[in-house]
Amino acid sequence: MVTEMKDYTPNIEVQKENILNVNNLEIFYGEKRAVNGISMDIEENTITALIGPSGCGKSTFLRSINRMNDLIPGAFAKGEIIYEGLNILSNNINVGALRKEIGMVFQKPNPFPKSIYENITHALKFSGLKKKSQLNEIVEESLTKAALWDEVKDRLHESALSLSGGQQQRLCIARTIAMKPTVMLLDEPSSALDPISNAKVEELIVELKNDYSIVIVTHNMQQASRISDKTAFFLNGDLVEFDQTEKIFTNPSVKKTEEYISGRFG
Amino acid sequence: MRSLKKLSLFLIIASVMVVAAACGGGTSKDTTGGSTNKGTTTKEISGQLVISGSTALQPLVAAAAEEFMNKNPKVSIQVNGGGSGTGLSQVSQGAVQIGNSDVFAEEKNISGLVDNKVAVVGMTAAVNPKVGIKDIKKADLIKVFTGQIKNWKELGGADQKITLVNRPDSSGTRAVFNKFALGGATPAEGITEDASNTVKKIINETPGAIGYLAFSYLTDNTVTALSIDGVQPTAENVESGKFPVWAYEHCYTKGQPTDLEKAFLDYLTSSDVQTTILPKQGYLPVTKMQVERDAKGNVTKK
Amino acid sequence: MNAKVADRVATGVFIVIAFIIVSVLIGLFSFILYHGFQHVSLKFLTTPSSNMSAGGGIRDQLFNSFYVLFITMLITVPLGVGGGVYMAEYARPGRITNIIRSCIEVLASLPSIVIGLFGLLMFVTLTGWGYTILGGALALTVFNLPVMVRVTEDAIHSVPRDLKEASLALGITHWHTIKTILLPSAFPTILTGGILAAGRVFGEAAALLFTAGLSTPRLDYTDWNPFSQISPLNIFRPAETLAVHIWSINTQGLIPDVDAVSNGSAAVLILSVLLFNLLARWIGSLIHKKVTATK
Amino acid sequence: MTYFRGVIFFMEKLVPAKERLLKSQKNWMNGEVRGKIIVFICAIIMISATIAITIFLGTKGLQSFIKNGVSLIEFLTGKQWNPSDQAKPQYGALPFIFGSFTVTFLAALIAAPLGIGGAIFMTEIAPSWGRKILQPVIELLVGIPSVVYGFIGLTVLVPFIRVHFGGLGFSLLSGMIVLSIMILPTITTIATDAMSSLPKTLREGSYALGATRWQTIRKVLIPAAIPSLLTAIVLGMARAFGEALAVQMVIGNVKTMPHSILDASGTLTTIITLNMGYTTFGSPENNILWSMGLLLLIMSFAFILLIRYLSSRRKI
Repeated sequence: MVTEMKDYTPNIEVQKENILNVNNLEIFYGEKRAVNGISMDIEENTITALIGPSGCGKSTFLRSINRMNDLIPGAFAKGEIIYEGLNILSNNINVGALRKEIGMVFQKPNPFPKSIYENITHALKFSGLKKKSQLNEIVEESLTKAALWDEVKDRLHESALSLSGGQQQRLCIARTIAMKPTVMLLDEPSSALDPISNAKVEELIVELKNDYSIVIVTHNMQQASRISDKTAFFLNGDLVEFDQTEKIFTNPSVKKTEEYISGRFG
Repeated sequence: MRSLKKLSLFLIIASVMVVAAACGGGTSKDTTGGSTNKGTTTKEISGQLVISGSTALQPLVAAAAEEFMNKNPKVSIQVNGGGSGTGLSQVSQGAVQIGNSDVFAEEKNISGLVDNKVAVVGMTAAVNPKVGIKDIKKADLIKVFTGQIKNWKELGGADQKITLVNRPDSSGTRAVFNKFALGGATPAEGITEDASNTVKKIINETPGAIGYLAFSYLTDNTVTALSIDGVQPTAENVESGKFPVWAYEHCYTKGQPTDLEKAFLDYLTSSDVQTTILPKQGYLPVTKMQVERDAKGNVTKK
Repeated sequence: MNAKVADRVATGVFIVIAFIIVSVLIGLFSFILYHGFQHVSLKFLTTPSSNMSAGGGIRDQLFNSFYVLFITMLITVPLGVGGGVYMAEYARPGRITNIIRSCIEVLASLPSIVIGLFGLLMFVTLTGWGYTILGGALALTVFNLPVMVRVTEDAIHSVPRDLKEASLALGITHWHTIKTILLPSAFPTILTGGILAAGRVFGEAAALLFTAGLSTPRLDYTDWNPFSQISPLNIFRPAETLAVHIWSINTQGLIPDVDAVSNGSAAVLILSVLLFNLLARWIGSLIHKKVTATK
Repeated sequence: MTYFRGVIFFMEKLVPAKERLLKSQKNWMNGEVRGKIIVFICAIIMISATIAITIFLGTKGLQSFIKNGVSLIEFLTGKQWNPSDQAKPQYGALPFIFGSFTVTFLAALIAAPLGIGGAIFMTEIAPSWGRKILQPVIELLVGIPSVVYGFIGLTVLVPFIRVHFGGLGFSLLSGMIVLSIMILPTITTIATDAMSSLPKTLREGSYALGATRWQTIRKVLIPAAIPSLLTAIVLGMARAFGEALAVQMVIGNVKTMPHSILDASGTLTTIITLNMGYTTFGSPENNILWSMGLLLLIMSFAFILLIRYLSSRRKI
């Protein structure tokens, strides 16, 4: 395991490749435009934080990356998000396959009302993985990566709903890890948790950076500055500023960003 | 996962049933026609018979069918209700083999059916016991039912307002009663109930109520059966033709009855049924009638 | 001060209303059970009914009631759940959805006698089946289906949206999500609703009068071949159910013990409905526990 | 990390993006489309059932006007009903139409306050234990077969009314009481749903202003829920309008217009059940019964339209 990440300092020296290219992305809810033509590149093995006041379009943007907006009647997107050379907004994308590679963890822990074990294996089985030994391996591996294994290894077949909120959220992360995605989208993953669980989840996210590209939406400015490498500030559907986290929090180039970060509005 | 399998299983079963339904409907009819035609001279009768129609006649035919099936174990007879009109319609459409009816098919403007009279049902006016009248003149009966007499005291009974209990317009019982007890007069408006037991209950519970019932419902004293013009409503008086309010119960077939139908109809008119099951249910044996009546209501001595 | 008095009075009125509703039910139940229980015995339940003599039971009618219900549910449940899934998950707001929803509402509010008439025309006359269990079950399906659809739709809507999103976000397809996440989570609610609907089907008479008929052929309970004429399992035989039996003996029955039999039947019917209710609650909570806790 | 990669399932990643991520024929096979088709068929069945019923009843019900030459005006406004008269049949169904409407409205008049009151009791007065008691009570009331209602009406209610109110006992009043009990569960259930789906903030806001519970209910909650409550009443009325067996036993089924609530009356449904069995298919007196069935169907549609109108108002 990589350990030099522990000190929470963004590693900026290494040149990283872009995993996602967002070009002129617009998202509409019916008549209303929620995201106004944004363009940004998301690097691999990086934590990208999206910040901004409520309703600024950051969650909408996040959900468009794995097409979760498809669920909302009347929502549609223009522009492109390029992943592996393909525009994932296009109609001929197999959304199921896409979501396996671009996983998502939600604000509220949402484990299935099944056992802990089944929570992890459910999607694997659907993907055609049936062998018990392989499933067992992946369950242990992903729970270990989600720092949950020690807490639950003796009760894998108990209901996931018997876990605490923080444990549930880590289970949800484990569930996503088990699919071995390339990108993980986190939608305020720790905002519904108590401070201790929050700390654990944050620690976990930083850990995960080594294997995945992470995009995280957060309301918590400290969190963004603590864990992210790059930060994007959204306002009223516009991408106001996108830069290294250090720069955004110490020396933003746009005035609005500074005002928001210093807590003048939001 | 499992629930989906169940779901699809259900769907399959449902569709199989629909298919089976289509086939089943067809085959069952075939066996009826085929087997009955074949078994010409052999004593053993087999096959299936579907009967529907008059709810009043249903218990009798059902009881007889039960006996008949006991004697001929290979025969299966289904007796359904539905009402005389349904029975007549279904037999003329060929949906059933025998249609039971309280009325002549001619009265319902249906022709082409063969009439088999299996029983006679006598009926008379019945009043609430507290009315205190046991005999009524036909003329008075008409006045009561047409609303010209409104209180029982006019006829020497208790001081009670008269409440009429009618049958529905299309009821055979009503038609017979109007024709032979009321001389064709149209009764005034009153409570209308179709069911004999309900009518009986209403007459029993409502002070001053009068209605009409078949003899089979007049076995106890919860209601008082009226004599008309001094003639008591008894089986003997109907048989001799003295008591005019009665009707045939018909079993109609489409065309001449087939062997099985004939065997069953013969059984219905055999002394077995006519002297045992019939009287138990309050019907009068058709075989003992000394008078005959045709569809137009003309009565002739036998 | 006045407002407070009014508040007290209103509260009193509402309590009285609740009291009236409860006492109506208690009154009805005790009336039926008091009059009926004197006649309910094992013999009553296991003797075939009689057309003319006293002492008949309700064996066939009881069996028919359950069998008709069973066949009805066999048809209704998959169709209703499927329809409910469609309405909850696939239906997009628009004209077709509007039409379907109107159809469900119309079906739900159809008088049972109209359904009976339709059944008579369609399943009795047109198909040439005559009075059959299947015809009765199909007619009952017509009025049970909208209930089942509504129950399923509500049940699926009450499953937290999060669960669906979680499943979809893992790359699981919509249909598989419905199968493995939504339906299992909604199952207790669907089951409870289904059993309650079954109670209504169980007591239905008007629609069955015209479709399943008023008679039952001689049955041989040892004959399990569903195509045999005398088998109780044959779905192409007429069948008088308990509710229809109550109606028919009360209207035309010649047996001397009409009151006894009909009161007894009514008591059995009510008890069955009560049983359905308790069962619905019990199984519902049991499954709820089982689903949320360990499997 | 190493064995993680070893799992064949994850080898998928080595396949080019185009083959992994683009839709292919396989999607058609994986049940997604099949599932959608299955449930859509279920929905289609409901449409076809409705259409079939409408067509069947429509063709049957219109025959008396087309084939038998009955005048629609006479059917809807005539007061003389005598379809089996051979010489001069009369087809005035107004008394039954009037009877159906009257008994339905009267039943709603009793059942609506009781049902809504019960709903408020369950949601506002005693949300914890009130619901626990009333909910099963309501569900059990649904389960009592209409035949049983009718019979209790006939044995208990009719004599009671005759003795205490006069008249025959067979009356609009009896019909209305029996029906109101029968539709009570419908109204209560829907009204309860309506009340409990009101946002909590409404109550809290009102209580915060110092309003009493009754003021909150009357001034805030009922006005907010009124379209849904009306829907509940209309659905109850739809059920009352179509009820046959129970009403038939207690209402008297006369062919004349009732003049008081204690008069016997007739309804569309009772005339159908009374006469259907006696008439032969295709005869004018049978066809006119189907016309009445069609009228019941049209009323169902009308009730639905009314509910539609009410729920469209709810959104405003």
